This record gives sequence, C-alpha cells and structure tokens, in this order.
Amino acid sequence: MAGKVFAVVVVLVTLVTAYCVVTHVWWMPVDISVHGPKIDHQIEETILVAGLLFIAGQIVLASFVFRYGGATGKPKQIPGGAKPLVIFAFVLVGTEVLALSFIGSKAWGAVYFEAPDPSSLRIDVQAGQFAYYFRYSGPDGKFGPLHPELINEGNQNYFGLDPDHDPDAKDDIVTAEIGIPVNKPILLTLHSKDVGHSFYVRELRVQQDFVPGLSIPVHFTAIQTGRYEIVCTQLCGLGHYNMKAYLSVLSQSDFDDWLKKQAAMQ
Amino acid sequence: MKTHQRIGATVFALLLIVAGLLRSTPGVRATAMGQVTGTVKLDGPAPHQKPIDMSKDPSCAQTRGGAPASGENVVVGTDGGLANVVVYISQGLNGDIPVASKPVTFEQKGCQYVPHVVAVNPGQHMTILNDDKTMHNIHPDPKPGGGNNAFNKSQLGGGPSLDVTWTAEEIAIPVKCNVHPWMHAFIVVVKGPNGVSGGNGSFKLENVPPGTYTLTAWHETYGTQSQKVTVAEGKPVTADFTFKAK
Amino acid sequence: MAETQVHAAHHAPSQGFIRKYVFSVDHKIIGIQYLTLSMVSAFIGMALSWAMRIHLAYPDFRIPILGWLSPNGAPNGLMTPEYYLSLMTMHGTIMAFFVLTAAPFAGFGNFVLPIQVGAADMAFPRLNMSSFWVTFVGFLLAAATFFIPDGPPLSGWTAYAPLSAVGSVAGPGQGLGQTLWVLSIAMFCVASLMGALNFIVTTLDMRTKGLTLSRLPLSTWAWFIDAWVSLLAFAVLLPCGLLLALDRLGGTSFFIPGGLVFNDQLQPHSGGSPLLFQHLFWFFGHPEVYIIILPAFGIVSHIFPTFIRKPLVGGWKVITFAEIAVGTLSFVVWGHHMFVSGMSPFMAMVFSVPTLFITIPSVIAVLVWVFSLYGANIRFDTPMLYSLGFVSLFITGGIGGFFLAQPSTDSYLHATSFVVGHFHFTMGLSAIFATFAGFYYWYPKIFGRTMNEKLGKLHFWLSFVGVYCVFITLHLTGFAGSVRRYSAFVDDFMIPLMPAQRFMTISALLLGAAQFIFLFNAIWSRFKGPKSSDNPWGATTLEWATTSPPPFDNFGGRQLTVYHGPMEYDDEASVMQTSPEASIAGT
Amino acid sequence: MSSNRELTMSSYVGIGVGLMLIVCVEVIFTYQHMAPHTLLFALLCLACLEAYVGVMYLMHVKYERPILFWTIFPATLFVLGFLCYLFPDAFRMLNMRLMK
Amino acid sequence: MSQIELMVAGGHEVIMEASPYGIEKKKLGMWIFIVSDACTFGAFLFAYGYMRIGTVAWGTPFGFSSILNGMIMTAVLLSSSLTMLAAVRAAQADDGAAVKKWLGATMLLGAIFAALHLREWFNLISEGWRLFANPTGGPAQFGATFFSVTGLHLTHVITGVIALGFVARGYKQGRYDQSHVETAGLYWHFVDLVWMFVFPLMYLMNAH
Repeated sequence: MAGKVFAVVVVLVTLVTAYCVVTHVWWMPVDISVHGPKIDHQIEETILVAGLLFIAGQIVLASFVFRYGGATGKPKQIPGGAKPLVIFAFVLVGTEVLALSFIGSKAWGAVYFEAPDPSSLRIDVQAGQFAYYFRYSGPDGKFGPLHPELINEGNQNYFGLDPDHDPDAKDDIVTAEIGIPVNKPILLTLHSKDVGHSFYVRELRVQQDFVPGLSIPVHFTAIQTGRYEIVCTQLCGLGHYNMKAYLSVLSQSDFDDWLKKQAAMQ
Repeated sequence: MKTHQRIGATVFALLLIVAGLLRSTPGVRATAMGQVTGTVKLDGPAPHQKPIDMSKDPSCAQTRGGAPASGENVVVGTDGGLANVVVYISQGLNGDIPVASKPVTFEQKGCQYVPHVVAVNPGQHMTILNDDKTMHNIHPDPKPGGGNNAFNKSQLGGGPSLDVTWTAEEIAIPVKCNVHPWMHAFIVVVKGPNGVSGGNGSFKLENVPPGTYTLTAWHETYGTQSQKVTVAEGKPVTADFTFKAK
Repeated sequence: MAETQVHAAHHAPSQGFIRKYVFSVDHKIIGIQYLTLSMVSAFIGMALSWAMRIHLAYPDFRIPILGWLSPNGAPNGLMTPEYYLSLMTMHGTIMAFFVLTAAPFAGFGNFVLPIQVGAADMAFPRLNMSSFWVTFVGFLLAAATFFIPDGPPLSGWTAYAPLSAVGSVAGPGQGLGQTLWVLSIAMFCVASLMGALNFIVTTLDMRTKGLTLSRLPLSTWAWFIDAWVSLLAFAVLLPCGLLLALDRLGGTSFFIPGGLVFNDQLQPHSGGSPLLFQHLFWFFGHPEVYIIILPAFGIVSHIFPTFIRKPLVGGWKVITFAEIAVGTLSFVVWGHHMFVSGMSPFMAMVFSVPTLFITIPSVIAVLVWVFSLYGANIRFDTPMLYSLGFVSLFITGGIGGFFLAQPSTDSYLHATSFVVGHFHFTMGLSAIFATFAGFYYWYPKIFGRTMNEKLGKLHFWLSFVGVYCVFITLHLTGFAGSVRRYSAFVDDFMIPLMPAQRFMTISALLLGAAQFIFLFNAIWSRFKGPKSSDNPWGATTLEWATTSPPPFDNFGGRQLTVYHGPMEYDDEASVMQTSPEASIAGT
Repeated sequence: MSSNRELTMSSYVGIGVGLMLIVCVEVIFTYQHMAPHTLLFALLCLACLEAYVGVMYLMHVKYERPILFWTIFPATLFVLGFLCYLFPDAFRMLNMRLMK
Repeated sequence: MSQIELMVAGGHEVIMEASPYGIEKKKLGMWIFIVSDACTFGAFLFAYGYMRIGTVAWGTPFGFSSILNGMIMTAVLLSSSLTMLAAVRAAQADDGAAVKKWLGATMLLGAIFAALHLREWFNLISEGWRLFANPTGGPAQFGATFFSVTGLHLTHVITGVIALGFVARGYKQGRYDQSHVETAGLYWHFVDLVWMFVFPLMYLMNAH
C-alpha cells in the first residue's frame, strides 16, 4: 500500500513540476540582449536533457516501487547486473555532459571570451552600500582618476572625483540611473567602493559580481528599448534587498537628450 | 536594632531632600533667564547645490510628490540668511548645566533628513522617525574614542520610532543613510542652550542664564565663528554672524 | 601468526553520572550527544526558517517572540532587514555545520561505526570526547551571537569578505557577532578534523577479524570516505577562518583591498583580495556539501538491502567506487560557486567540466539504488520510506545541478532562489531524509525501543510532500529571477511572485509542524515505545549482532569474526556477517 | 613490524648534513640574481626534494608498509596540487586592480 | 612476518588481515594529522603566494644577516630532528637514560630555534614591521604573511617542545612506551619539514 501511494505521489510531483516548467508558470523575461539567445538556448537545452533524466528517474523509481512493493518469493537482480548501469551512466550521461559543456562553453565564450567592440560606449559603474552610480566620460572621452578618500556621498561626490585638479574629471557625468543607446555595444567597468555587490539585469541575461579592489569589464548590446531593473544579487548588508537602479535603453536621439539633461544636472 | 533603622531612614530622607534641592536649583534659576537671538548671513554667492537623483528608490519620489531635491550643504534663504548653523555657548557656562527635557525629533522625510542639522544636549533624548514608505538605516559616525557610540540601525517605513541619547559633547557627528547614500545630516552635541538657524538665517537661544559668554556658530561647510555676548536677566540680546562664501 | 587483538579490555566503564553521560569517552554516548546537539540545532534552525518565511510572505505579521528575543532586531516583533539577514546567516550556519555535518557523520558515525567494525570503541576515545565538546563550544559561540546587542552577523554562512572582514562599519552584527561566528567556525573545524582523524584510524586499524575492506558495511565505507573528505576540506577552512580572524582582529589585509570607503570613511587596509577568501572558502565549501551527502549515501545504501531483501546491484564495489569518485571530484569543482564572482572566466570553464562530470558517479549511485529495486521484495518500514524519499529528492536536486554547473546558464540563475531550492534538495533535505532513515533504523539499537511506525509514516508523508511544495516552488521562482537573500521585495519583478512566496511559507509551516510529530515520537518512544529485539529488521551487520542497546564495550568482551559481506539477504532469509553459515547472496 | 633499523645513526647524520647542504644550495641560488619565478621554481624543487628525503628517511616511510605511503601522499598532493587553481585570480588581482 | 593469512574457520576460507592495516594506530593517527596539517600549512603558503603574485612591488626586506640567522635556525632544527631520531632509537632499544638525554637535547634545540625565531621577530618589530605596517612604505602584505606563516610554524614548534616534555615525563614514569616517542618524533620531523618550505619561501624569496 505504502509503495503504491509513494509511486503515485512521486509521479504526481514529477508531472506537476514538469507541467510548471513546460508551461512557464514562472519564467524568464523576454531577452533584450544580443548574447541572450545563446544563454536561453543553453537553458532550454539543459531543461531538455536534465528534464528527461528527471522524469525518467522518478518514473522508473515510482514504477519499481509500485511493482515490487511488498513482493514475496525469491528476489532477483536486474539482468546483467550493474555493468549496463555503469555503461549507461558513462556513455549516455557522459555524452550529455560533454555535449552540454561543449555547447555551453560556446555560449559562455560568446559572452566572456570575445573582446568588446572597440567602438563600445564605455560606462563606469560603481556599487556601494546600497546604491549604484554610473559615470560617463563626457565630451573628452576620458574618465577622471578616482580618489577614494574624496568620496563624500552627502556632497554627491559618489566616485571620489577631483574636478578642481583633474581636468579629465571635469566633464565626467555621474548619474543614478544608467541610460544606454539601443543596438550599440556597451562596455561597463564594474568596481565597488566597499563590499562585494552584483550587477544583475534579468532581461539582459547579465549577472556579474563587483569585486572590491578590481575593475571588472562587462560588455553587451541591448536590442530593445525600455526601462529595466538592475538589482544586487551579492549579499552586501542590511540594504541588500533595496539596492537597485534602473537601466534605460533609449533610442540614440533620446539617449543624447538624456545625457545632455544629466550633464546639466552636474 | 530599631534605632539603627530609624537613624538610617532619617539620613536617607535628608539625603533625598538635599539631592532634590540640588536638582531643583536650575529650575529656581530659570525664572530669571535671558535670551539670545540673531541671524546668520552668507556673504557672497551661494555655491551651486547639485540636484539629487532619487531614481534609485521610486518610493522617495512618490513621498515627495515630485518635489525636486538638492544638496543641503549650503542652504541660503532669499535675503542671504544661512540655514543649518548651530549657535551655542562655547565658553562661560559654569556649574551644573541643565539638560533640555524635551526630546529633539529627527525625521526622515522624502528621503532627506529633517532637520539637516540637529543640536542636542548630552543626555537629551532624540526621537528618530521614519515618515517614508521605504526603509532607512541610521548610521551616525562619531569620532572613535570621543565618548559617543556609533551605531547602524535600520528603521522600516512607518516603523516604530527610535530613541537615542548621546553621552559626550561632539561638534558634528555625521549621519548617513546607506540605502539612500545622498542622505546625510549632522548631529551637534553641545551642553547648554543652543539654536539652529532656520531658512532665513535666524536663530534663538532660550533659557540663557545671565552672564558673559562666548557664542559660537558652526556650519558644516564654513566652520566656526565666535563672539562675546553679555546676557542680562529677562532681556533678549542680539548677536549676528556672517560667514564668507568661499 | 594472527594476532588476536582484544579491544574489549580497552577501558573500563566509568562510574558516576558526569563521567558516564557528560564527559564520557564512550563512542555511543558521544554519538547520542552529537545527535541531541544536532536535533536541538535542527529545531532552532527550523524556527529561524519559519520566522524568515513568515517575514517574506507576510511582512506585516508580528512575531512577538522575536521582539522579546531581540528588541533591537525585531522591534515589536517586526523584523528589520538586518535581523532577517542575521537569522538567515544563523540558519545556514547552524543547519550546514551543526545539523547536516554533525548528525549523519559525527552522530551516527560515532554510534554505529565502531560497532560495525567490531571494535569496543573509537581508536582514540578521549580525542573523540574532545571532538564533541569542542563542537559544543563552537555551538555555544554561535548561539551566543543571538544575545549580544548587535545580534548575529549578517554576512550569510559563506561570510564573504570584505563584508565579513572589515568589522562593524559594514553593518550591524559585523562587529562582535561576526567575530564570535569566526571563532565558532574555527572551533568546528578543529573538532571536525579530530573527528575525521578518529574515523579514519578506527576504520583502518580497529576492524575485527575477517572484516576486510571489501566486507565493510556500506555505511562504514561512506563514513570512511567522508572522513577523508572532511579531513582535507576542514584543513583548508581552518586557515581561511584564521586569516579572516587576523583581518578582523590583527589589522591585516588578506581579504580587504585598498581604497574601501564605508560611510564616507576610507578604511586603513590595502592589498588584500576578496577572491582569495572565496577560493579558500569554497575549496572547503564544495567538499562540505559532499561531506554532508556522503554519509547519506552510506546510510541509504546500508538500509536498502535490509528492506529490499537482496544485495544492491553491483555489490559493494559499484556504489563505493561511485562514492570515492564523488568525494575525489568534489575537490576540483569549487569554482562553480564563483562563475559570476569576478573569477577568471577561463577558470570558469576549467571548473565547469569536472562539475558536470561529477554527475556520472552520482547517476551511477542513483541507478544502483533505483535498479536494486528491480525484482526486490520491498518492505515499507519507515526507514525504507525515508530512503526511497531520499532517492527521489536526490534525483530532483541533482537535476538542478545541470543548470548551475554551466557558467552560461548559471550566469542567469546564480543567486536566484533556484540555487536555494537546488541545495536544499541535494544537501539539505536529502541528507535530512537519510538522517531520518538512519534515525528510525538505528533507534531500536540506540535505545532498545522501537519508534511508533504509524507516527513515523505520517511524519514521512507530510515531510515528503512538504519538501516538494516548498523547494520545487523555489526552483520555479528562480527561473523568474527571484533573488535570494532578500529580506523584502521592492523590485517590480519580485512582487508578482508574492503568491508563490505565500504558498511556500504555508507549506514550510506545515513541513515544520510535521517535525514535531517526529520529536514527539522520538521522545515518547524512548520511554513508552515497545521493547525491541536485538535485530528487529533482520539485518546482517555487526551492530545487530549485539544487544539493544549494546553493552559498554559493544560486544561484551567477545571478539567477533566476520565471514561475509554486509548484504547477505535472500527474501526472508539473511546471514549475519558473523555467522559462519554459507553465503546465500554471494557477497 | 616497522623498523627504522634499516639505516645506521651515522647514515641519518649524513642525511641531515645532506639536507643542510641543500639549504646552502638554496641560499646560493638566492644570490644568483635569477628572475623571481626561476628562483621560486628552483627553491620549490629543492624544498620538495628535502621534504621527500625527510618523509622517506627521517620519518622512515620507506621502511613502513607501502600502504602508508599510498595513504598519505596522494591525498596531500591532490589538495596542494589543486589549490594551484587559485593562482589565475592572483594574476587578475595584479592586472585588473582598481587602485594602481 | 606475514600480514595476510588464509584461515580456515567454519568450513570457509577466510582472508584475514592480522593487524588490519599493519600500522599502529597512534602512528597512523599522527600521519593522518600530518596530512591535514600539511594542507593547513599549504593553504597558508598558497595565500602567501597569492598575495605575492597579486601585489605590485612586493619589496624584499631581508638582508644577508637575516638569511644567515635563518640558516642557523635551519641547522638547529635539522639537528633537533637527528636528536629526535636518536631518542626514538634509544626508546626502541629500551634505553631509558638515553631517551631522556636525547629528548632533552631535542627540546633544547627546539627552544633555541624558538628563541632565534623570536629574536628575528623582535628585530622586525623594532624596525617597524607589523601585521599591517611596512616601515619601508611598500605594501603591508609582507608583515601579514610573514608573521602569520612563521607564527603558525612557531606555534607548532613550541607545542612540540611542550609535547616532547610530556612524552619524556610519561616515558620516565613508565606510562608511555616507545610508540609514543616514535609518534612524537613523527610530529617533530613534520615541523622540521614544514620549515624546509617556510625558509625558502618566506626568507629566501624575500632576500635582497
């Protein structure tokens, strides 16, 4: 009896889970980046491979429990013993994981091993407890050097710039929201002013931690305008859940206007 | 046995009376208190205050009803009055200086601190309120070893108020909210009467016992200025300060 | 000449309550102490998860007891974000270290392993006692953080530097709380190293006559492999903890780079690397999840043959070699926790491949369990139900591993609740289920009484369904990008997931409530349960060859001789390992 | 069973002197103005040689059952070998640092 | 003596391991401890290597006098290993007086090593080196790594000296036998061998 109930419960759980995954009850938002489809494809591929293993595993478990629960008589082993099982694991699962690592490494490489487009728009991103700030180089195309000792957030010097002494810093535009032109390669330089943070935009399929002390490059191209949330996914302290910023993907002309407005606010 | 107890009780009662008398002395003196009033002005053009972009937390803009916010390092009124200047008596107060009994309120409102500069006596209660819908953390940074303890506490939107006291005098403990990094304020812990200049630069020190004092004005950007004043019984004295814009 | 080592005269039973039950050197008492400690910890950890789940789904719900415990952290019973993170940190710490590492390995291992190898006690009984008491001090240090003004640390059980390294400037709880936490973990490291050493030497040197390695019970095998894994892994966590303590207390900058600004104040540190901390931590941290799951493998593989009445497919070899492979590979995959952490992207590939390949031995183990059921006569006593539940949970949990093992997919799913669901299935609940299986299985041996079967089954069904309700939902919301370690949801995309959050909270409350059935059953059966025979399950290994509970020296001075492997079952018939009868299953 | 009588005390003194000579060689290497990584490689090789001699002779693993060797060496070398995986990030720390 | 025998019992042929692993349990336990401690030291040294690679302009503070001091310390530690060997051999020969003598010599050499090492430390501290400070103005990581790695080693040496004291006393009182001396010896040699890595990596790599 217990065996039959167990089998039924396991099958039910399997089917419900599979249903939820297949019908996308809760699912990824639509991708807005150039590299995203590769990642989505990889996730789908993995769902296929892993999902089959999941369903097969649970169903076989359930059916054996159903069939042999409370059986009597001389027990027998599966014909062939463990050898086919081991061979199955090595060959089938081995092929699967090889395939996954091969295709997956291409998806990963497309994001991380490709050099950023030299014409990319460079934006400097600084994370701190518990906000992001962004910096555009301004007309001169050069970022002013950082002086952490000058950081004074109350005075809105979030980056520790010294425009009085550094000519490069004079026209730097610091913003609380990141605006980017659509269809243009973007190169972000992530650095943190205190602890580890993360830059996660679900729609962009980008997640990258900030490492204090390092500046980490991230590059992507957004292909759809809109306003998206950037959230922190690396535990950074009490305001972690409230650490976010907005990413506005704008048309080139909107972007130019936006940046002008931001420059006026400096 | 009984006698001992009786003597003990009498001594204790006497001590209580003496203590009570000692404690009540300021109250006796309060009948003949003076007052210092005045204005603080800024000489020269006020520096540009950057507007604050609060887009990080949409609830801030909501609570503000769209009112723009800008930095508060130098707040100058229409007639050149300099706000957020703490005026206090730096020299001349002697003996047992009374502690203001009324708690000071320190609010977080529209993702800014109200007031931007707050003056308290050591031992005076300070009530911290959060009127916003969002969470703030109150993170004052007193000088280490100065006698005041740093803390870092969050307060949920509309959450229960916090009650804080400071133990030692300290000119300007910076306070920050890390969730909204632009939020900053100063807590000035000084003994005796004090006043903070308002939007038009005017300030008022009440309950000043008669005497000659050094009156000091402190501003977060322009530093301190002092002058001598003599306060007579029941008569308001005027003292003005002018800070030079850099 | 065959030396007959008689372990029986090893040490005499101690007199007096303190020596006998508190500072006892008897491995059985120490095992019970570990189990008790982890049971207490488990209920604390569960209460913490309740508080967190309630706060997440019903942020306005007041929990008065929290307000009483910490007026600072939960004024009027409403949790502040820092207190949420503190509870989360302590939930992780207590569960990972003091429950999942302590119960299946140190708890059952201590009680059962020496008996299974036919020894009178561990190789070093006094070292064994100090293992427990050092663990206990570690536990007290961790528990003490609840009672200091700033509360427990909020940096999570992973305590990433520099959040954990710079001190109270990084947040409440990062002062004294984090210091106590580091010391607690260092204590736990030392205790685990001593324990692992003892397990290894006991398994190698204390085996009785005829008990060759090939005849070791599968649980002993798993504990033995596990002891190796923890010996090597905790040996690296210890320096990691010491360096972190130096950063906090000695002013060094191993994990703190220069130019850090907290609250507008430049920190007096320079030159450290947060990534170094992550590497050292995860070098321990990944083997740690296998330290947790390997004893579960062992317990389940040990219980299976008893209740399917035949040996496992492939005998002891296939499952054991799978375990060895898992244990070995577990040391070369730690980087998969760091795919998006700013680690060299090339290393991500290097770590990804072995991570995917660790699936193969895991799949072999699962196949062994599942296909052993073929042609079996399955008996559904509670230990077996829990073992079957373990297999199902482990399959489900393992599937999530495919997604997290690949850097490309992980870059979307990392730090979402998918990860939380995944590790709760694989190392959390799987290990807990195996622990329950072991508990119901060995309870008659430990206390001489049997647990109530009806309550046990009820406990199983509620737990099994509850686990799926909570943790599958976590997986699914993870696909929607639900970020973990958030104390409240202010993000636009997190708020639509609130119905799911409420469903999980209610399921978690029920799941937790079901555990009180277990608690009641365990305590009640201790005093009122039916007396058990020496071998109630008709099992074959040495622990069943002695009385229930076993005498002080386990076998009453007998020196046993082993003639068979541990899986001599054939339907109703079974042959004790100590019985010189002919083998019936050819092991 | 085990015994360290395979060597005489004077051979052990010889081993000790030999180890000291290796240390002297290390010191001489130090002052040859080699590139740091060459020096590191040389020093590590010599240190490993010393450790090997020490473990095999001073700690007489050579005269124990071979199983002891197989119990301790692979595990230790395995852990120490794979800890090398953290060095690529050390170079990252060197090359990608924010503050020069 | 054969370790594995074929026994006939109850009609079955049983493969028996006489002493299952052939290694006495204290000795095996010490070896297992050494494995884990080697990993602990290893992790410390790897952290040092990581710091060293990742730091610009590390700086090399040791002059030849420090290196010479280090060589003397090495020689002292190596000699103590030899005296320890002599103590083990004396214990095997059941020569109580010799055990006492050689253990005493080992402890003395260990103490000399510790004293020399502490002198080195105090020299550095008086020059201004701290866990967090570099008097030459360079990165502070040298102090942090040097003091922590050598501090860990020094702790091992001092623990070893104390442990040898206990072993010597126990042996004299007849509570301990030669296996205890041998086990203590293993620990002592291990501490010696760790120094064979610490010296080149912490001293020679930092010589100018």
